[in-house]
Amino acid sequence: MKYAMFWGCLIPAREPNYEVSVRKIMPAFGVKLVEMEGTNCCAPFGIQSLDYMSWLALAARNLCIGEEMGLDIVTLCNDCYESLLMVNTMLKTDHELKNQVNEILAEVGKEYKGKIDVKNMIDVLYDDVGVKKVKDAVKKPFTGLKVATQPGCHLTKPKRIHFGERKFDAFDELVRATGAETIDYDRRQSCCGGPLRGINDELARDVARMKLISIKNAGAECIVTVCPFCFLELDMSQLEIKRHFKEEYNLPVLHFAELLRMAMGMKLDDWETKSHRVPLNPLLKDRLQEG
Amino acid sequence: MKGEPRVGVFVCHCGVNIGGVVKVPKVVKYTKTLPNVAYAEDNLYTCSEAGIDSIKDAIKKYDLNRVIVASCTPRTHEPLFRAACKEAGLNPYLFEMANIREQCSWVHPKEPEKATEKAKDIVRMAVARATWLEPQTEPEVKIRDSALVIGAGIAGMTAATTLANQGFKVHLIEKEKEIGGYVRRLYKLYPTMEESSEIIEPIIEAVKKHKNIELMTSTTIEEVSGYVGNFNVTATKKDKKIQLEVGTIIVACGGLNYQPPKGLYQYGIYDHVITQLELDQILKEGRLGKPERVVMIQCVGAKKGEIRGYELESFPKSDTAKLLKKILRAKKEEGWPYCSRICCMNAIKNAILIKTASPETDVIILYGDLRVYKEYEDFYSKARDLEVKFIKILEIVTPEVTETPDKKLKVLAYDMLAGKEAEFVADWVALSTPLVPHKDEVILARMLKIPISPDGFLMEAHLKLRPVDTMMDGIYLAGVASGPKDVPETITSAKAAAARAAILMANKKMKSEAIIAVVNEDLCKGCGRCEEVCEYKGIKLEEAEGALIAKVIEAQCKGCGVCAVTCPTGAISMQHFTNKQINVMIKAAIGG
Amino acid sequence: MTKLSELEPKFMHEVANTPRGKGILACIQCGRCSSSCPIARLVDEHNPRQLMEMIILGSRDEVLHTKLPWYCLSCFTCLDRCPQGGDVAEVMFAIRNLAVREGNVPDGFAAQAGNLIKTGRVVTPAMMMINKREKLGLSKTPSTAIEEVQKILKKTTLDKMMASRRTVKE
Amino acid sequence: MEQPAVLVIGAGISGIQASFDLASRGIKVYLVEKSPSIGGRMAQLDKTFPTMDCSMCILAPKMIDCSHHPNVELLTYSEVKEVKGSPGNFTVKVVKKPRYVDISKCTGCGICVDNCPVEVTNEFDEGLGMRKAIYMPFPQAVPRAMTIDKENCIECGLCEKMCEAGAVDLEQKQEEIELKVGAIIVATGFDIFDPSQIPPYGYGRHKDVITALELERLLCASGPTGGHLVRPSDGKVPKTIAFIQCVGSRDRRHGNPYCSSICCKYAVKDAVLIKEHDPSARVCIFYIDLRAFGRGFQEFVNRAKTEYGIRFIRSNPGEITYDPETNGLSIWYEDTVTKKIENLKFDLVVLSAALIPRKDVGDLVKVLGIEVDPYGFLKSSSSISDPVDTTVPGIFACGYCLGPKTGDIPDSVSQGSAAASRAAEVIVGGK
Repeated sequence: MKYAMFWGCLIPAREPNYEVSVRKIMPAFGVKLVEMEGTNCCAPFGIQSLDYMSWLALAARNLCIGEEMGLDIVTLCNDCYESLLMVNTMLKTDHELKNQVNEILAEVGKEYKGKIDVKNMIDVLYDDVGVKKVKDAVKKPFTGLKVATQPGCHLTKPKRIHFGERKFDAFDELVRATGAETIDYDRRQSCCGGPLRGINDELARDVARMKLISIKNAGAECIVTVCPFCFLELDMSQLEIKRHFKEEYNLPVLHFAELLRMAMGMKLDDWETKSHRVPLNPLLKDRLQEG
Repeated sequence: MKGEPRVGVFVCHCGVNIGGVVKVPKVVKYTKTLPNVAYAEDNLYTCSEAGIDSIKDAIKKYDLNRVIVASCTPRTHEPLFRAACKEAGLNPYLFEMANIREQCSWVHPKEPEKATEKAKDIVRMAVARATWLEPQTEPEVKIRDSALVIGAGIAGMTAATTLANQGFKVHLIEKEKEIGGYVRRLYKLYPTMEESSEIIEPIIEAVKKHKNIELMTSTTIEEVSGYVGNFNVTATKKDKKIQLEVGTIIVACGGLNYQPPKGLYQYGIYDHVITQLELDQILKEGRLGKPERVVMIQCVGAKKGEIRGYELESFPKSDTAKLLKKILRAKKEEGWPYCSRICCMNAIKNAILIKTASPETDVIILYGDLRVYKEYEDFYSKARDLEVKFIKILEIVTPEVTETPDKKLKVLAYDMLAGKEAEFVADWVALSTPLVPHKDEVILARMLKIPISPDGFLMEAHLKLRPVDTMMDGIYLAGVASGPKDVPETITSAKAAAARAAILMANKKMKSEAIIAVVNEDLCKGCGRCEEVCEYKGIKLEEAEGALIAKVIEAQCKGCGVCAVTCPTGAISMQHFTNKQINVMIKAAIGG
Repeated sequence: MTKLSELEPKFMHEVANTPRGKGILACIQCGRCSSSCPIARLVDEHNPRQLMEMIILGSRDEVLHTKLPWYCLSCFTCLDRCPQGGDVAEVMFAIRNLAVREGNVPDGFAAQAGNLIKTGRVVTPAMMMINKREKLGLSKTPSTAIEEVQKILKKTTLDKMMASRRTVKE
Repeated sequence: MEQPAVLVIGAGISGIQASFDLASRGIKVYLVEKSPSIGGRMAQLDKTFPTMDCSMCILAPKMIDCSHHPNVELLTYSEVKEVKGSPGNFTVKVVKKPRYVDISKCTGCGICVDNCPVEVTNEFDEGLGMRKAIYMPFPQAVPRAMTIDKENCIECGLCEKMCEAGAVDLEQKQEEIELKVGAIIVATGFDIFDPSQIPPYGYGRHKDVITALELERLLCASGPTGGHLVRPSDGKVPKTIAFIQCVGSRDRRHGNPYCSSICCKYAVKDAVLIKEHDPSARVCIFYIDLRAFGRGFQEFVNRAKTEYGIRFIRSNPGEITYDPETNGLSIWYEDTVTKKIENLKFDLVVLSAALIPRKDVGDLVKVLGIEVDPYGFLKSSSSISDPVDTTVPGIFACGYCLGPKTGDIPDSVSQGSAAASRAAEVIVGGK
């Protein structure tokens, strides 16, 4: 199974630990990630709000690179996934729109044909690899660990494009495959507040707080995310909330790749543990490299 | 009735309804001490098959010749228990119900002890009366297999064709010259937007051609007498008298579209303020052209006296003072207390017709509650897809319509959801008015002796389970006569009325209640006071051996007892409700 | 009291015909979107249902020239919760695109656009992160075709739109 | 030629009315009912709007009249397997599922139930109450006989031993009988939308979020709690109760774009009932459009507001969150008057869930060869002029299997009589 790896901009710029974990677990499942050269911004929520055609053109350009490589594109970040998937779906179905976009892409000598699919790491692990294989790869299961899953809005919504509730349950199944217990909490389907970072930080923090309250009420011990925005938001805002609202949640936030990596017996390096603002130990003490 | 009275008493828990308040076992224990009581028991639900079987077994085992069930109302359950007594070989009129639910447990939920005592009193009275009950035989009535259908609108015609198809002779009488009624004048019908002619012309053809249907147009009914199975109807067609003898009657007189009074929203003052029916006719004749904006106002003529509490309750204080002036005005408006269920759909139908004819026209519907029920939600979505604007206004603040200098209409309304008062300049203002009872419904009701319900339409026997029957056996209601309905509901109720009428006519005979007046001819002076007061003309003076004696027409008498009370010499008594029986009950009540 | 002159009756039509705005026609004003929107709970001005109502009513000026459309964080909760398929989030994007054409762009979004035009991406790594990646043996950050992005954005006139930006009326 | 009979499938109030009207006019009726007793959904209700009649009090007499009528042959716990032929002569194969109890002998005394060791949830109580493996769905069941639910029965034989009437027969086999009928009337009713498909409402996650039918069972005197309204989670009496309307109805996303027509009515009725049970309770109804269109219903709503002080809030709530300290639920909604997002605490939340087609309507439709409309309900040949005819001549339908075309009980009853008319036309008129 070979995929064109679209890292996006946030993971390389802010969360190398996510990239390291992904690179470590994928070979075990026979997944080969081929680097994509000369990609551009996937035009996430901010750019979509400015102009419709710019969004379609920028996203389509990345799709053309994938088509040239002849590989399906895999993304980790929900925003990239949402933008590329929606544009891919729209251009495949709406020929008149495809011609308009190709007219713009002609400026840079590219043409969108609609030959490939866009997948998220969760699609790869759930559909292509299969939960059974993931379960077999687990050496040290997290029995008893109460996990609140946060697949993220752009991975699961709008439901009409992302096959409805299936995505939520798929991610839960994958997390359960590592032995942990998934907790169903009230605001599982609502947003972490991430996209407002840089636009209105207090608001982003308050939205995150609503989610954290709900997770705490449901009795979860930690949060597992897919999207780097959710990771950053839920992790960083717990410190800001402690400062502003004097409320302690200490819910450690983990990328699913990190959770799976630890379940497969590997230990997190020291710099990776430090890049989590909410301390991972004492909850995951035996899974971390000492010192 | 030979032999000592042996009374069986069955006291019911009715689950919690009685048992939750009245100590039923105590009542049973007390009942056993009463005179003539041979057997007494209690059960959870006497109306269930278990209860029925225990009554039948007890009658045989204890050789009971009187049965009392102390439970709920005779209105729903007396026929059931009488049938049980009959199946056990006991005359059904040797049965008596003691209502310890509606008249006891339900009204005294807070005082169980007193309620239990009262239940004992009620049972004691019933036992006292039971000892004086006598067997009765129910008179049998012959039913003619012909029917009269009043009104040849879509309801009347459907009922007539349905009955005719089943081989019954039908006399279809229509007041107007033309048949087809209200629906025939309409342009298109929702939800399928079929032309009204596509629906109604085939039925009109069927009525005109059907050999079993005798159609009489421009005929009005003068008088209806007789009783179930033998109604004699006199009608006049252009001063020609017609006599008919029919077995059953179906009332399908339909309803009227409410004409708002002059001045309401300037109706009758500006000619571009019209009702939805008038708009429908304008669309039918294509006279609307391409207006710039049409505003429709819902619930015109509906009673807004009751201020919708919720709207005022949490209302921003700043606006309330300004709005109160309007609210008080709304309170004065008279109006119909019911929701006429078809006006929302009618407004949307007209809006869609306007938008398909001229998409540029801006159509705005001001509504309080949009009651687009059943599967018509798609129709509502279709209107929104055509960019019809639905704006929820605060109903208690009725919109104001004024004329602008350039002869257009200005509508001022408070848009509750945007929280602003908005003003629209419109070429036409359409008022959605309800369906209201026919003026001559009252006359028909008095003629047929069927009651009218508070909202002015004819009253059905039971709102839930007998929606097309009436209190009078043999008379049924079809269509809007018993309340606003849309076309599919009207057709369904017409077919239902036909089915109910067909039962009597198919059986050709029917047993009627035995509770009727009886004249003791020795005491009757022939004064005729009874004949005067009888509403149902069930008693008449007749020559008998040279003297005038009152004579009861058994099938026509409804057992109301007016004649018995009026009779100066006490010659008339009511079967099953003799003075003796009632006096004994009273003594038992006071005796304690 | 809103005079008719302040209302633009054709506004609903205009929004319905923008690429992502068709959902406005399905709205029945039930209120499910505004009561599930995480932002509406914290910011009183932001009320998706009332925004849709204003579009239907026609208050074009109030919608396109204020901060109203810019609170949404496109989490699509409203879109999934809308019983009539009213795609509220899509309509939000439609209004924002219309607002941008009218020159109404808040600073945060303009900064992202500026970054995109300059570096071809919205988030660019700090120097300190590039060195850290080196130390960890990770590849330098992925290569970006900056000229091609600029050519595309010139064609879609995004750069001109950003230039003609006016500050937003509070 | 002897007059052909009519087959009525489904013995809810609509099927009972159709059978009673046909039988009373001398036409033989075979009434087939899948569950052990006739009565249908109406038997599960406590009171009916707007007259507040107790549902069973007006239904029981009709059930007994219908089943005791000489022209009605009751086939309960049976299903229609195969239908062939044309209007005037259909041959129908009906499978009588084994009850393992001989109806003629069983007196319904209940000794077997007391001794049966197996206890399972009772579907009739919507899973809120329990029943034994040998059971009678409700006290007023017609026919008044027990049924053994073989899946849960451990065949200990206690019931057989204890039964004085010798009615238990564990070797009873499935019977197949063939009927000759002239017309068929389908009256199979509806199912309730499963609100767990809307996760933010927390149905299934929080025990105090219940559907309206579950509330009916709680309020009903023969219900699991004997008519006392208590919270399923901790058994306490709820002080604040909320109704949420249009859950699954008017919902394109869940495939039910129609309005189920009765939820506003039964919500107001239940609210009034709760206030009668406990006047100090605070009841709120969250609605979009209050569809009070039935006979006498607008007056009922006005009374609910003025006399009973029930609060109507014009907003469809977004989500329900659980507060562990107070074990209470808070409903997040927008108060469309003040335009603010508010949340109110409630002890009990009732979801007025949509009415959807029966799960197994698919195979009946295949057997009869009739078509369904886009929502999955039976399609009328013409929704205006022949509302009770299906697309196959000679086969008619009434009640909520026709979907939202049927409103409330009076509509079901009228359609029952109308279907009887149409069937009679085929039998008598030969049309």
